[in-house]
Amino acid sequence: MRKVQAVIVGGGPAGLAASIEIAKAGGKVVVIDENGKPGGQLFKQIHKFFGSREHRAGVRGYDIGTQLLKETEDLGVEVLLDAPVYGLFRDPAGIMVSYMKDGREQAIIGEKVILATGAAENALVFPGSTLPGVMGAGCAQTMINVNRVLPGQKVIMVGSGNVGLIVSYQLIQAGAEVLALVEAAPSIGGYGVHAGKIRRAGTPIYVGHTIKRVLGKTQVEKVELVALDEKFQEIPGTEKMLEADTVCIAVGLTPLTELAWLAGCEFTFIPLLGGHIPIHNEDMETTVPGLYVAGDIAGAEEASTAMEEGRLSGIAAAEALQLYTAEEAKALKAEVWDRMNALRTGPFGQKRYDAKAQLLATAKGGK
Amino acid sequence: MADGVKITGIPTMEELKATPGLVSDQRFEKSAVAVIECVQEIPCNPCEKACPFGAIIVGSPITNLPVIDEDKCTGCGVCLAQCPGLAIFRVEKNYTDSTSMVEFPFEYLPLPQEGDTVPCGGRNGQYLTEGKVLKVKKTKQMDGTTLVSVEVPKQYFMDVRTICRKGGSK
Amino acid sequence: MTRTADVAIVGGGVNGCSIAYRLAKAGKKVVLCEKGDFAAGATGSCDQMVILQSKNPGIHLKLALDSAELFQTLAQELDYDIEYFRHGGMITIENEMEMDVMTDFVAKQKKIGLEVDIISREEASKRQRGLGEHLLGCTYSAQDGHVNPFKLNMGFAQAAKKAGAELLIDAEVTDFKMAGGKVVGIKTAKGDVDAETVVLAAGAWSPLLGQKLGMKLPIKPRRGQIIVSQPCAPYIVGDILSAQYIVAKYHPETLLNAKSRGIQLGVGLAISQTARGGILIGATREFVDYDVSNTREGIREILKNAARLMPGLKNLNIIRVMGGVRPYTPDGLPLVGCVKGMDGLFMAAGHEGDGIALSAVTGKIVAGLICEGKAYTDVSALDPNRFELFAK
Amino acid sequence: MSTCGAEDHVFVCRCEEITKEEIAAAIADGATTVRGIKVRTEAGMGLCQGRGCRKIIQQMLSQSGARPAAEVLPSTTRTPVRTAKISEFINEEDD
Amino acid sequence: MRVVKHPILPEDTKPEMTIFFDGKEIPAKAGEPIASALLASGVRIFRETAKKGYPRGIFCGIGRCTDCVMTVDGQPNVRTCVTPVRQGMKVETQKGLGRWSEKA
Repeated sequence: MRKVQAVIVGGGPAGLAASIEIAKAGGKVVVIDENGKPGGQLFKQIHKFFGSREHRAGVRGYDIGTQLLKETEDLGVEVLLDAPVYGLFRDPAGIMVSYMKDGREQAIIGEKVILATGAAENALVFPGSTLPGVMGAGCAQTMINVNRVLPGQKVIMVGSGNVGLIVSYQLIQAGAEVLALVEAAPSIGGYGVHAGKIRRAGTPIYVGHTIKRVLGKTQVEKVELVALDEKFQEIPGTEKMLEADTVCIAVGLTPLTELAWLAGCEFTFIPLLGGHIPIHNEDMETTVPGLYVAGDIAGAEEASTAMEEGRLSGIAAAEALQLYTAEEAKALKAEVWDRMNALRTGPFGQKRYDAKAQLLATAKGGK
Repeated sequence: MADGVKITGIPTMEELKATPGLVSDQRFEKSAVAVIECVQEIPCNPCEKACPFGAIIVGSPITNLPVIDEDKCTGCGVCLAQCPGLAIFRVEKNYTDSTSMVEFPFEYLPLPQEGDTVPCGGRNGQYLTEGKVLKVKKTKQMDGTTLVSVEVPKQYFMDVRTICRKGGSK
Repeated sequence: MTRTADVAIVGGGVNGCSIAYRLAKAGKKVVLCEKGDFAAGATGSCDQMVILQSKNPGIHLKLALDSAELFQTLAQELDYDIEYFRHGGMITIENEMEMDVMTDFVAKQKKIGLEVDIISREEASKRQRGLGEHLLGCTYSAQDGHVNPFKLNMGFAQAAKKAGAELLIDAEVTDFKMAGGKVVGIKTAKGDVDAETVVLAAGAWSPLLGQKLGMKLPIKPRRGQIIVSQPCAPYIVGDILSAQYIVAKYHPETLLNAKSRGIQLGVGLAISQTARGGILIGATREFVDYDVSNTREGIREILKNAARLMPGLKNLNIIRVMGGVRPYTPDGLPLVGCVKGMDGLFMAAGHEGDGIALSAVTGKIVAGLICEGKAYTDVSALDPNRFELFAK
Repeated sequence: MSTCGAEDHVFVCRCEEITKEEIAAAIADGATTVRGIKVRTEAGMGLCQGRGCRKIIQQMLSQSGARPAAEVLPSTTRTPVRTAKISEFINEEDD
Repeated sequence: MRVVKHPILPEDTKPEMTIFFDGKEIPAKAGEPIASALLASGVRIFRETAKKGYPRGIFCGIGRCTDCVMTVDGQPNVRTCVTPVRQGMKVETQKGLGRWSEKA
């Protein structure tokens, strides 16, 4: 069976960034991704990223994706596409990653394995939530920006985090009408500047509201909104009915941790980062030796931090493979931490910083 | 009804005035100037690097609100297309005796033509006034973001921020 | 809080709940303690078969026949849809050696009263699409069937509750209570239960509890990996086993020289389709202590075996692989009865792959033995004291 | 044309069409784990293997007070985490 | 509906092809998932559920929820949100569990 120094599961921003670091260090690395194109969700991000200018802030997500791909190509990183990983198994030589490729089940052993599997959107249930026309915001985003198809004309967006705000904006850019954005909490979750864009486009934002039900014969036709009190209970008499054909749900992400569970990782529960997260240390290594996590699987944030975590895990894995000395690795990791800490400051970032700090403390303290 | 960017998505005049991104009333009288409507400490600093005159400072940490130096700002407008939040505008209050020029990023189709009369809207997208399109700037460097400047009655220089779209009713 | 009961039952699997139901119905005050939730052990990771043909002619088959008889009216009795279907079953025969074993097996089974015959490949193919061209034939019995293990377990549990039994979940048994050398109750995570009789129905976990009483039960955990397909339209008509399974189970000596890794893993074909549409494909039989994880090798061997016997399955998508341990005993029969030298303790464990099929009759036997001192039929072959139970 | 009826239901498990009421009934019956819900309702046993409903069920369990949210784990993760065809497994190439 | 002109993205130049939806020809773009071709033609109902016969369409868009499965070239349960179109592909509304074919 084939054996390499590092196998990375997931070719999104975190996985590609990790592969680049390992390849730079001279390591043989294979990235395995289930999609036909690498880049993960980067290619549907058509907005300019925040962050520091030195690290591609102000550049549109898909352009960052293109740059990452070019780097991996230049460095000779092997990327297996259309190759869904279906399991991890124990092996004396490392960790066996089993996947499907070309109609055949195959396996490869990585001395080090990095899981960069990302996250999935949370669902929301209400009467009519299974009607065609109700979908995840990320799903709609892929449709408009990657496949260039409008999933509907008149949209209600649920959730005011950055995903809900950005996808609303992009739906409008693609030619849809976003009739309303509703948020159950009493205030907007995402950045004000993102909210500002859709407000300028005429979309109202209803905080303290939710969808009471969706009506339709065989697909979404009407959406009833209702106001919520401070205990998130519906306030009778506040219902309003809107004629819409699409409902997009953007109520948070859950890390895709299945492979980490299979591998026997220990988990901790941090709601702010999406629920149960594999415990990992400052090198992104889990409680299973040689198994690392990076990006949303290590706590759902956004692409910028995912890339930094990817780098960190890549540098750490390279160090563990003795491709870097401890000193070299220390300096490289310090740079990444500086950037990552910067992304986790301010009123929006501080909570994530604290949550991550709690996670690291869990790793140190055992359980 | 509670107000403010966290509730409505629109910064209030008080919130704007409390930030270091808004120049003094006197400066508005002089010439064109950038108006940075960035009221939340988010990790972002492309505006700082964008300014060729060093008139915008974010510094460290990068969550600092951008500070505008009203003397250094020439009102060139280079920063507008660089802001990922599309939160910087260019305003020339005294464009004529009775009108102001407002320039804003615009990432929609169809684009207006120079000379068009367009319905102009405020931060909530609602119609405020008719405006005349002065310029439609689109360069490769701006990476898809178009800058549209409109001439509007002077009273709206701090209110007009966009062209009304389908969703914004007249 | 200390509860008192006539009978305390350890284990909320299909047999523990069946026993609870029968005892409560017979008027006993019953408290059942389950360390997790219902159907957590072998019940929750098994195939679903109530298959008679696989049973060794003798007491084994006799009990299975009796159990199958009870299954016919069980849904009605429990007032719970347990999804029991009698679709018939087949055992595939691939070679002359298997044909010899099965010919002998079938002849003996017929004598005990099972309606079973060996049919030709052509006849078998009329009943079931997708069978391998190389098969020499199949055995067929119309009496075979299957049941939904979750629903069966919950059906017994709900009926037991209705009959007055108290069923505690998340109530791990941590120790036994002793008085005068006699078992007089159990200690659990949810308090003590004082009882005249304690029934140990903890399946593969029974030996761990037995240790606390100084017992060395001959039960060993044996892992079975089972594959579940996507739900699909009805395809598998009845239940299908391979003769390989029978040979492996009753003539283990033939396996000693086996070269195939699949045979070494104890892979025997067991295919059936659930009411929801998923096709279950079993299974390995491996001694790996309590490790219930899945192995790449196990999955591949099961599927290779299945695709050889039923090439029609090749195009099917699999969505889950289950893994669970079953309680193996050296003679393939469960331990049911009192334990000599340990008054107050009653064993009902060690059904290995027959837990589901025998569950209906197990409750009846245990209730008979506890309430009346005798079962409806001679079950001396199940007497736990046939083994040396206490370490010397 | 009358409505299909879907608008009247709150489906938690989309695959097996298990409603919020059925999940609540299972919790009332004593289920304290995702697996306990599965045993009682078959939620999570369908084509997607609980990927869609798991989190909602976890939330319902913790909100009911059955267990603190941190202790409501997803049900056991099993391979394959992506569906795979039997034919893909049985290639004779032994690596 | 196709997003033909976009303020940010370049023109979509993916080659056109044809697939069949319930026997009817519909256009598709090379490499796009089946679901996207259907949405572009205004098709939103992809299947009817097994128990209640309720309509379903695309939901998660990443191959996870399996709500968008259809019968494709005779195979039921194909996740249309992640399965690319092929020229001449036959896509059918899946009723319940569909009919499973032994042939690949």
